[in-house]
Amino acid sequence: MAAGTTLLFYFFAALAVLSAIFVVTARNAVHSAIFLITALLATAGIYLQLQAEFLFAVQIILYVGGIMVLFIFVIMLVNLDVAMRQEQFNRQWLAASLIALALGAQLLFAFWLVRHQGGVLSHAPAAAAALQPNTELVAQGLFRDYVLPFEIASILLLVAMIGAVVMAKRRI
Amino acid sequence: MNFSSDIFHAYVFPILFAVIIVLLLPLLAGYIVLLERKVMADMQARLGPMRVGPHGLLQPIADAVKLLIKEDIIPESADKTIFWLAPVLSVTAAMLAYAAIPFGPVFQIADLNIGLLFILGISAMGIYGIVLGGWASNSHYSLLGALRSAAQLVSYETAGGLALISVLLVGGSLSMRSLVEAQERGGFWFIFLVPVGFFIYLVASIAETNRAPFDLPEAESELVAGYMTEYSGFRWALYFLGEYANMIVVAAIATTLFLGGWLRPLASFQAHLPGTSIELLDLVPALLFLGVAGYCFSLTRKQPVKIQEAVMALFGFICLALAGVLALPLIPRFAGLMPGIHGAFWFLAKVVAYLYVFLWLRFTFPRYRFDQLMRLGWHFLIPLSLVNVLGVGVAVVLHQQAGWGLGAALMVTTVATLLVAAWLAVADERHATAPASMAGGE
Amino acid sequence: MVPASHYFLLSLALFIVGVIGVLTRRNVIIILMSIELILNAVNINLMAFARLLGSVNGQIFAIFVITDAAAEAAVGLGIIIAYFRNRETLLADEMDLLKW
Amino acid sequence: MTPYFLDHIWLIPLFPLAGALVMLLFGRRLANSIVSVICVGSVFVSFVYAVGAFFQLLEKPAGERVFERVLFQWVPAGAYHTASGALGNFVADWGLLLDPLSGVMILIVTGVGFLIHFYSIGYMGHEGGYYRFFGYMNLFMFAMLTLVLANNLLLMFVGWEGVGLCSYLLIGFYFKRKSAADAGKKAFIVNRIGDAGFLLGIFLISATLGTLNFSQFPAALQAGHFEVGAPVMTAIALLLFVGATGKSAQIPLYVWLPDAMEGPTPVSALIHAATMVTAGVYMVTRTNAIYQLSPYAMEVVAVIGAATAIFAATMGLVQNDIKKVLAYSTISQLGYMFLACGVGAFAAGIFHLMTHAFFKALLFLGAGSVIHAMGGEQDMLKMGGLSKHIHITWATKVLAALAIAGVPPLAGFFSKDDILSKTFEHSRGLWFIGWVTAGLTAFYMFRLVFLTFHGVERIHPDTKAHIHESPWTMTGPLIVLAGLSVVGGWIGTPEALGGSNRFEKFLHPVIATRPETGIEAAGAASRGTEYLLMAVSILIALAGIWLAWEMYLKHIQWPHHVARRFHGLYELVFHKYYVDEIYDALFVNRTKDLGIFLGEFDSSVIDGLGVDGAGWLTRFTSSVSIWWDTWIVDGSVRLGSRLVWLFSYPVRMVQTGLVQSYMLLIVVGLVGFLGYYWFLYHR
Repeated sequence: MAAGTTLLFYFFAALAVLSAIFVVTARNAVHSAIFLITALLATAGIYLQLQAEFLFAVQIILYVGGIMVLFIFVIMLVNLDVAMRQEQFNRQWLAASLIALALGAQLLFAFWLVRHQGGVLSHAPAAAAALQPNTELVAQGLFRDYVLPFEIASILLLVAMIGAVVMAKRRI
Repeated sequence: MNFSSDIFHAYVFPILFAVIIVLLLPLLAGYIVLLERKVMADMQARLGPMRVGPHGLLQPIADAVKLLIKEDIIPESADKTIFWLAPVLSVTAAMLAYAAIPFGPVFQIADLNIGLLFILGISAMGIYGIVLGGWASNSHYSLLGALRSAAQLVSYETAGGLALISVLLVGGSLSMRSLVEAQERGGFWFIFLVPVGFFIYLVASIAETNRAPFDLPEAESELVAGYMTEYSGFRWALYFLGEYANMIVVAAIATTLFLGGWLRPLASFQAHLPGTSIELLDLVPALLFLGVAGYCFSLTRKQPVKIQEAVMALFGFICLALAGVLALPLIPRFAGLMPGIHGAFWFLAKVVAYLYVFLWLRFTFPRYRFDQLMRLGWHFLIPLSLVNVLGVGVAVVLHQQAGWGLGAALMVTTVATLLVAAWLAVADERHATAPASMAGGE
Repeated sequence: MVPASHYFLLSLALFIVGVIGVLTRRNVIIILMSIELILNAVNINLMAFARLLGSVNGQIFAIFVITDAAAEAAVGLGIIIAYFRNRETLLADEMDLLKW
Repeated sequence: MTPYFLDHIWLIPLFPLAGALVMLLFGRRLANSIVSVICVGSVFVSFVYAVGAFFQLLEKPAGERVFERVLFQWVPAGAYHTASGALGNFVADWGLLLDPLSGVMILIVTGVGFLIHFYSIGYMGHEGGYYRFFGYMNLFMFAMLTLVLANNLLLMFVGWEGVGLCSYLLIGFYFKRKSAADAGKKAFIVNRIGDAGFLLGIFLISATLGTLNFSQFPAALQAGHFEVGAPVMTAIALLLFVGATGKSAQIPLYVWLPDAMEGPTPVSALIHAATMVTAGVYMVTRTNAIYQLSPYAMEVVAVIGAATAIFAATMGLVQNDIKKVLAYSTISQLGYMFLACGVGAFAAGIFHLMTHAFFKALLFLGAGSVIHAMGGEQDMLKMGGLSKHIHITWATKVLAALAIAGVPPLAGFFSKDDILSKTFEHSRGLWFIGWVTAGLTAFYMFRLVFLTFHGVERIHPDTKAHIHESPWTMTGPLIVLAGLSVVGGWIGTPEALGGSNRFEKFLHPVIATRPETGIEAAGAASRGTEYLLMAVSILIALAGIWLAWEMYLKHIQWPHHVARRFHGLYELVFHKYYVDEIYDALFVNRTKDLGIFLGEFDSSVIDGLGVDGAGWLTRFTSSVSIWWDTWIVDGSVRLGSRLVWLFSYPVRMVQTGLVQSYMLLIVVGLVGFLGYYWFLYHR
């Protein structure tokens, strides 16, 4: 069973990374959106495998069911067959990817260092039951310890909603 | 997921059950179609399908065969992959949802502790089937239909989800099973506790499944067949299957959350068969199927053709067998099977009843205009559901902190919510002249 | 059992891919999607730490991150629609009005 | 308790003022009828008040027939030391003084003024600016009454200037005609010369006597212990007389009066015959107390008066313009009045002023009626034989001519005879001049009458067409004035003719001749000489009339013979002795030259050197600063900007405006910092 979960993780991880790469490289925006959905689902699976069922559900409902629908919506609104024929990468793509890879290398180095000196990464993971029952814990944390950030986040959403309406509407 | 040590319960049984569902679902969908046509015919004072099989009882199979052997056309300018992917997506989404639906205390693939959220999320992914299909077929009808349905689903998901949340507040859990158990404990189905929530969810579920009177994405008069215009044959069948599977899913959700799941109606009614420990109400399922079987046999003689008679008789025997299965737990030796079998029966009965309401509404109401649809969603249902959630929350607080009876508190808040609903309706009427502000994708 | 560092490597990979997408793609919508990728990488990180330390805070912060992502998507897409309506283009390197 | 009219004497000048204000403020919107009602009415009302006040003054015993009323203090008191060291207290009140002298004057002014206003209704009926005309006329009435009723010299000067202003306005009434405008300016300027003298006189008086109130003069003179012939008195008298010559058109300042005939005829009648021009006589009489102290000044007055009289008379002989003739006769008659004042017969002067007002107004109005009939024609050579057409005008005209010629028992006889007899007592020479003048007067007056009304008609045919008698509004005043010129003189019949010279007695309290001046002695002459003088003057008057008859009715060619015979003399007289030309040559052109010179100086020196020089200097300095600004200041600024541009080149390259490039820079920075961190970490 542990083997199964491990397998699951690597499957999801591979799926996520591959589809992420496709997101970046796909020529058609719809395709990259679909790949992004796949990546998100894989991430959701990893959440599940990380004992975060609530986040799993939230990921699927919000990201997959909400945000991505929005994306696809917009992609369909703005016709892209023109954009598809254009050059997809800008002039700085080579330098940019090199720099990004350099950043990745540095972060890898950081990981290596941390592990090497027995940082937090080398600790044994906490007991599986520590995060159960997940939803209740999240709810308590959200509404007890982090209620103020929660409200602020709701305000942020409201503002974003109004802003989106104002911008996208032809005439207010 | 809660990990069980028992290998059977963890792996074998769920997989088995899942296979059964996947196999049965098309058949079920087909017969729901038949039911629909029959009901429609009945309401319109005609006979409906009568040829294929007695009373058209074999019509679904005929349709399925026809669809499977039809030529499958892919438009030239379509995006092949996605065109191929879309129907599969919608069906997959629909079927995944069954994983968390409890067909009775036993028949459940997995009792997720976030079951409801899981179902919501998975069914939400059904949108992609529609949207991508509409986009991929590269036709205006399809695209417009897809955008319409996307807008419609997104806007009604909100209302429906909020309605469900009002139930969750009362039930205090996300797992379907524990929700049903809460109703069992409480002795009240939540439909009686949160009627407003049930109403909202009814409307929202109709809209989510693109059924009349909200079937704009496939409004023949405007968009030919909406997002399915370019589809034919097997893919079209998949869409069809997905749609009906979705209907069953929402019906199942409604059943579980509002109608007490597998619970027997009048659970507290105790009347034993004299001399035995058998409750009278437990006889009802068996007797029902016995009656149906008798009806079938009575019809057998009237069939014009031999083969028809044979099929009729076959159906009679099937009903007889079902009656036997349902009667089995009445025997004290097999009393252990009672909850599973009868729960499944009651659950399916309720589902069918809910679906019957769907059909009924479909044949009763004219189709909405798109702006009307959006206005109903955004100007009426969503505010109402928000108010409803608020009211239920207040009631729960009163129940837990102030020690009110839950029923009483909910009654008060429900009345308040209904007043708000009336006010909203009036305001919406006054607003109706203005053009719809959320005209979706157009 | 999966070593914790693998989660971080995964999130690192996603992050880098997202960064590359943000830096190189011309299509604004795809840039936004790459940003979503980055956020997901962050979320994975948070989850992993939550699991590692057995504290739910990470997940809560992930929720905030998702909220932020939703808001950002809404506003960003609104901006894109408005911009497309005015300029008939979606290419990031044609939007150089920031200079003035 | 003062009687009503005396109490309300201040209303007399006020009515015309009100009328004037109404006219000048909204006369434009008023109909002619309303205008006439308001203006003529206002003058009539003040005439009624004047009569009332006069008779209430008569009721008083002869001793204290003085009524003084101070309306308000005009110029507040200021204490100062007079030249004689006495403490003077200068106060100028807005005060009205009613005594026999001013009483007579207001009667003349308002009465004659009312008649002329009435006459103007008809005469000005067809003229434009009706309301303007009457507004000015009423304003003049106000000014004149102020002048007459003033109780001090300063207020009198106000009226003095006011009448000057109105005279200017009315002479230039037809301001579209350049000659009229020029005449107005001429009158104004010439009057300024006189007024300067008058003003100086006023200063000197206040400096000497410490007061300007007429009623305080005697007391102040007593206090000052001025003996007869004191030089300061002479100076004062002469200065005042300069003003008088200006206003009353005496040599050398008479030149404006003939040109003043450019104004409408009623104006000439009212201002330049009856009232304003006599202001000088009135002023001299008013200040007689000072004159009596300076025999030398009196002498000057008398001589100038006599000279003016004969001088103007000779000029009147040859004028062909009917109004010009009357103008010169006015000048000569004014000369008579000054002659009277000069010889100390102030009462006689005022007497002649009154009678002259009557018949000269009548003459002018008659001339106006003639001009009206002739449709604007003023040249007598184009008239003749009008007596057949306009009888009333003819009759009144003849009466007036007889009156001015001094034929008994008409008004002119008494007053002129009074003056001549007084002059005879004083000096034979002056009497002879006056006597000759009388003859000349008779001659040119009847020359006017004969040329206008008798003899052959020299009228242009189409003007002859519409010759008609004037409307009653014009003939009415003519008749009234004719009656006055007949009976006007009888109030002053001398003892010699059984009369008792009531007029002189009435005026006596004002004109208190003082014993030490020796003028009193001239008062009583023997009856014999008086009769003789009367006879002689009547004789020369008749001789003048006869000569006119001979020359202009019987032997029409005589004048031409005379003109040819004494050609030079004729020319000289005809051109008014070239006085205007002389004045032009002496003063006017010199003034113009001065102006030109000053203009030259201004343009060349002040503008050229000062202004242009300053401008050049400014331009020069500014050009220098421009150079500095362009090359040093701006140059440095541009240099700075160039440097900034140069050094900012790489930064500018970075600032592309593309979000992605910025993000790339951010990542680069991140990488850099991390690398730096690792670098530090490894050491």
